[in-house]
Amino acid sequence: MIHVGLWLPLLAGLLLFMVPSLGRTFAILSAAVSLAIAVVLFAGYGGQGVAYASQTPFLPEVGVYYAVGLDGAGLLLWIAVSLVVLLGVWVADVPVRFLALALMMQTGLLGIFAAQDLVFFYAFFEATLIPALLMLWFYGGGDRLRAIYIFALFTLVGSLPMLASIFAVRYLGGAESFLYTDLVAHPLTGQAAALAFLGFLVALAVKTPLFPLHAWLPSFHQQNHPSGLADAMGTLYKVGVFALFKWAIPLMPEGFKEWQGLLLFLAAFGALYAAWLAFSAPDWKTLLAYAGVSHMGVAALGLFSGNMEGTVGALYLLGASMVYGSAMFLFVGLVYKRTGSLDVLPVRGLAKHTPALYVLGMFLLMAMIGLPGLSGFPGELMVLLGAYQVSPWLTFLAFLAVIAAAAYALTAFQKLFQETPQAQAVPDMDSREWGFAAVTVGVLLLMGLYPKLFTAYLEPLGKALAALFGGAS
Amino acid sequence: MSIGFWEVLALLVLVGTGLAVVRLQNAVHAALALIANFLVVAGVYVALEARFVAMIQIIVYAGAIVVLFLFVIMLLSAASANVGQDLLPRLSWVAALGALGLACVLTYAVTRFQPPVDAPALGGGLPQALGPLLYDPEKWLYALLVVGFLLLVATVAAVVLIEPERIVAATSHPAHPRQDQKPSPSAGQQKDEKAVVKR
Amino acid sequence: MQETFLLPLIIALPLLGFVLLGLFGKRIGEPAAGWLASLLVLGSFLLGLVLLLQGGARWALPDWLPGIPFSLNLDNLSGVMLMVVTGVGFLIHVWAIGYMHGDPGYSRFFSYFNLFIAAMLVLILGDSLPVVFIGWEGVGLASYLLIGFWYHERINVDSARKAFIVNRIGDLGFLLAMGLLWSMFGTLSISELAEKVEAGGYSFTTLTLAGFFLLVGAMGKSAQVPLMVWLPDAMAGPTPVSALIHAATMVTAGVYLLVRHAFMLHDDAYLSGLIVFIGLLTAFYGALCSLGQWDIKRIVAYTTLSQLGFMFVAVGVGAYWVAIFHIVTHAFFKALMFMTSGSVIHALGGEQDVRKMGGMRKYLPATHLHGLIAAFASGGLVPLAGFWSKDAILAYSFEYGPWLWFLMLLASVLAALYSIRWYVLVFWGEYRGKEHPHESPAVMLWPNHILMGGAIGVGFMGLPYVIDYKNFIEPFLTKAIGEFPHEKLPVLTEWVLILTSAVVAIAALWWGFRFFQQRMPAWYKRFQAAALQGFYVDALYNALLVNPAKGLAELLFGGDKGLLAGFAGLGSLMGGLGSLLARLETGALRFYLAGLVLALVILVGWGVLR
Amino acid sequence: MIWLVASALLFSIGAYGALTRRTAILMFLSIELMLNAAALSLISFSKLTGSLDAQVVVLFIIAIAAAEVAVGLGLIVAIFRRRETTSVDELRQLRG
Repeated sequence: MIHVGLWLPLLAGLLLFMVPSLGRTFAILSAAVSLAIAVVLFAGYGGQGVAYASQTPFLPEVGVYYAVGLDGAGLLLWIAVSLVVLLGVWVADVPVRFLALALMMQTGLLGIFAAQDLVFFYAFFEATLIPALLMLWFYGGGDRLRAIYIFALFTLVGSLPMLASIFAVRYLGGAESFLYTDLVAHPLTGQAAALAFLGFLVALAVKTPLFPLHAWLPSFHQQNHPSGLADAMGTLYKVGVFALFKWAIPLMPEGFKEWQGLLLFLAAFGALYAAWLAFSAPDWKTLLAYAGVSHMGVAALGLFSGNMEGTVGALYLLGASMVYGSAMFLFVGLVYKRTGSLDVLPVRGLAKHTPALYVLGMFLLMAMIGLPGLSGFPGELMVLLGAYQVSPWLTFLAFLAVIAAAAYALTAFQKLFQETPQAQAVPDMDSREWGFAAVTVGVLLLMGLYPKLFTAYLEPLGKALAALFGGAS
Repeated sequence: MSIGFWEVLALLVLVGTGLAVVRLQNAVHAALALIANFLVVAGVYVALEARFVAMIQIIVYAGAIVVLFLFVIMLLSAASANVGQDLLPRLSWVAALGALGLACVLTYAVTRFQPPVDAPALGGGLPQALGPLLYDPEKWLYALLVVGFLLLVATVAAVVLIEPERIVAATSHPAHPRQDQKPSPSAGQQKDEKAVVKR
Repeated sequence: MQETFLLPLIIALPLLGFVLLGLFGKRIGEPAAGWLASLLVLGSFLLGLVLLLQGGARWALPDWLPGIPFSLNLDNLSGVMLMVVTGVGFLIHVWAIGYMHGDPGYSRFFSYFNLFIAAMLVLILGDSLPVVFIGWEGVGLASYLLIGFWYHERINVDSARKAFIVNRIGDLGFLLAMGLLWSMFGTLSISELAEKVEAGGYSFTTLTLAGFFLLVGAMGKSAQVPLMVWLPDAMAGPTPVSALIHAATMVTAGVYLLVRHAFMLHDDAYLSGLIVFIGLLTAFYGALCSLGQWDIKRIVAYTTLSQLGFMFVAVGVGAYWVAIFHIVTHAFFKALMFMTSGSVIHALGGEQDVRKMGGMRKYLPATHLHGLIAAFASGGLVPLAGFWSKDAILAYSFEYGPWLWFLMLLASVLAALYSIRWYVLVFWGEYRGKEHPHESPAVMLWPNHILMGGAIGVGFMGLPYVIDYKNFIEPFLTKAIGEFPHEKLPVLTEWVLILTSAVVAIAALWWGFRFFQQRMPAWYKRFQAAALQGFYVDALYNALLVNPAKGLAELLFGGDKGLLAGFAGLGSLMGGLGSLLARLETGALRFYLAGLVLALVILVGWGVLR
Repeated sequence: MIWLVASALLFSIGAYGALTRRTAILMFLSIELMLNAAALSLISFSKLTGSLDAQVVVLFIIAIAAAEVAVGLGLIVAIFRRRETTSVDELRQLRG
């Protein structure tokens, strides 16, 4: 089941790429089946440990196994990815080959969450880059070459130290293979751990993205296709927090301890910094890019707290932000379809013509700025509870972003929807967009009002992580 | 080994002819100075119990190689050292400094060499002494063969370099004559080349 | 106390209204949408009343988040608030059916209104702080939506945004309080916190800090100095919104929150002193500003500020039940005051400037009666509701310190003055406008009749002990808030205080009644000009906080581009190094040879000299 | 020992010539001088250490020098035919 779920999108994507006449329906079908498999996997999860584990020797001489499996965090993110891909291929107005690329990227993302072997994790982590680059390359905006250059530079340069660290972890740690279980049993210690952790950190901070390695993100989003599908996929690709949680910290707890203070500061400062300057963002994609940086700063703050609450909050916030962040990009794509521009500044007053779109936007916006009752809040709250135990001042710093978020989000929203309506009428949501809206709002509410659905599975993971540092909670 | 009159004289002549090689403006004179240098070196070889090598030095180096040089100089009418434009005029300073530095470093290096006190005699470096070494499979036989082969290759290479067109024409396969080309394009090219030479 | 799913149902009813009206509002149509919304609120009211009479209720969903239950608690304190919110809320809903008549966003309005009630109920009933926070931000959202209800006009949406952002400052305080309490006690359930605080074994100063964070939250929501700037601007919303949210219910949430956490405050002299100080400042600031306004709704908004200051003082001096008592009476008379204003605005076709009103007692007799009672209750005339609650605050202030009593007496003189100014400018003199005023329809009059009854009558459930030895509300509330022993004033002192405040109120009302009918003297005009601008606090904030923050945002944005350029520069640094090295590749053979020789010198030299 | 010094001096002189000579032929001559200096040092070492192997190596050096000269002069002639110059400064095609 898990193998089907993992590889189906890639196969469907390749098929669709070669036979574009299969059309959007095929992509939707594939994404829907993926989501169904995800839900079945979730429903069958026992609540403890790694489920659906399977392992086949791949290069047994060097200790590489094709090993996959899902724990609570992996499941949550697996579902989030499947859902967002379905929403994306459902609503985004893009060429069919674009959809195919999105499907291929889905496999890479799912693989990142499911991999139980470090080499396979790395392979998925890097392979996902290819469709992302291709989307930007084929369908990006006018200045895309520069964006590609920056994106590739950051990600590739960041990845190389991680590759070095991967080998360091295995060989210096003395594990028999690259399997997660093996590696965890032989954590790295001492100075080597600090250096190896730094190697992981560089790669993962780029993908978190953590200040100051977030700099590639705005140009990436600005230049991507205005439909928002590529941006949504890019949002899903922000797996740094997950990878830090799953690999970097458990394999090198001592290394993490070495950097913890700096990391906490960077995360908190980045959260405020990005939220603050999002206020000056000239267009919606830049704004959302910075909003994403800010949220991931909060999530990273939770993870770096190294206790149960912070970890649960970070993972939950990560999953939630994948949904609302991606949905927000897709929503902006819908706006672009109507206005032909993504600039924040001119007053458009869309609400008069598109009341339904207005309400959807309000929903997404409120979810994004962490309104309680919607998906962003439970994660933020848990992060707060965790981080406050470690550093009240940094928590204060990071959560100043709560104010800044309200400022940038509502200001931009006001220009787009409120004030004097523009003269020419634009159509309100059609039935396809209604479908997107209904599912999105439903999921946001579910995640906001009944977080127990997922946090119950995240809690043991958080406790295990806290136990690494002797935390009882 | 004492440093007597002849040693000093040989040293002076060596350095003097060496400087002549690198400084004389007429290439023919420089080549002749090189011959002189080589002959002195051959004499030194004899003094150093390397008589066979001295012979070879005279025959091959002074006799064949430098004569070849002279031949080419005269063939190309390139006796003057001052051809073209000196694009790197400041390089002569660097060269002087570099040579001086090299001389200091190398001299320092060789004077620190401590020879073994009881070095065995070399038997005058006669062919009788060298032959067994040269043809001993345990020693230098294979190297000798390789060098021989190298000489062959070099000979062929020299020929190919100097007469490329004719060789290419000769080796083109008789079963597949080139029909798409005009008669003897290589000949025409050759003519061009000759014209160039004449001009 | 019973475990019952009916408790979440109380919240679910208005929430259902929000969903139904939001999705199908246009189809439900005009009067039906309003009645549906009103009846759902009434349903909540009745359900809540039943549960309250049965002695309260609890409901919880354990481990909603790890270690945090989703728990609701209906005790006497939340019960009283529930009655006020749903009761007064129902009346305002009904009144709004008339007021919002013909508005294109009619059903949207009631949908938001129901959302507000639902969120407010979550706030009140929540027992776990995150649940309270859901309601806390939920009412903020509803307030934002309703202030900006007529979103085509920029001033409205700007005000809405301002309200939301300023409230978020308070929310940050709330969040930090949760973080601190969690790290101290490992629980966020209010009832468990109360037990743990009683049990002791923690740093007292840390608890003070937690209380301070809560206070910041309360200050944001209850518009206390220095976070009061959003409330006057919030009057950009429709009048029912001002009546319900920005007078009767939401703005009192901060007071409610503090009373809920009385166990943290009551023996913390620093924190209590701070609360008293903030309350006093707000009471005076609101009262003075109110005296300078010309917009009828802003007059009332500033009176609300002043009354909220009274409530804070009550909390600060430890009179928790009095604070709630004042919330109840204030809900009635201030809602009445707003709705009377609304009726006048309605009668004059949207005119809000009191300089174009006057003489309304002839045109709108019923509304005039409402206004009279509202002004008297607000001004503290014996024996209307406002008098009793304010008198209780004064009495407790006297216990705290006679100087505080004196200042509060001064504040209540101002309260009497602004109430009577509002009344005189609207209802007395000659009509100064051009519209043809018409009395409101029955659907708007009847809610006001009921509220008027409340403004007269509710005070009697909290009479001072010298009159009614065991009044109703004090023991009822203290059961939930907690019994905090305090010395009762001697009977004589109590009587003197009552009589003094009664006489002072009557005198102030009479003097104001005469004064505001004359031409204003010059000193008053100067004062009025400053008060009209809210004593320039807004301008000050803009200059000190808002504009620098915006500027910094611009600066940071530019800086971030520089950051990227820096990273790109790192790349081109390597490129530059490459092209520098490429220049070595001259193609000149002798140049290469020179390099060879130099390398030889260096390598051999290194080899022999080593 | 003096011959070692002589070989060092000759080698340096050859290097100087290789750098300063601008025609390919003379540059080549200088290189021959350097090669010869190396051979001289080998012979000296042979004498000092009493090993005949060095003399054998010198024979190889001479053989290889002959091969090198054959190819090198061939190259020079070929280049001269195409470019009509033996100046190395004008041969700058060897750059990327």
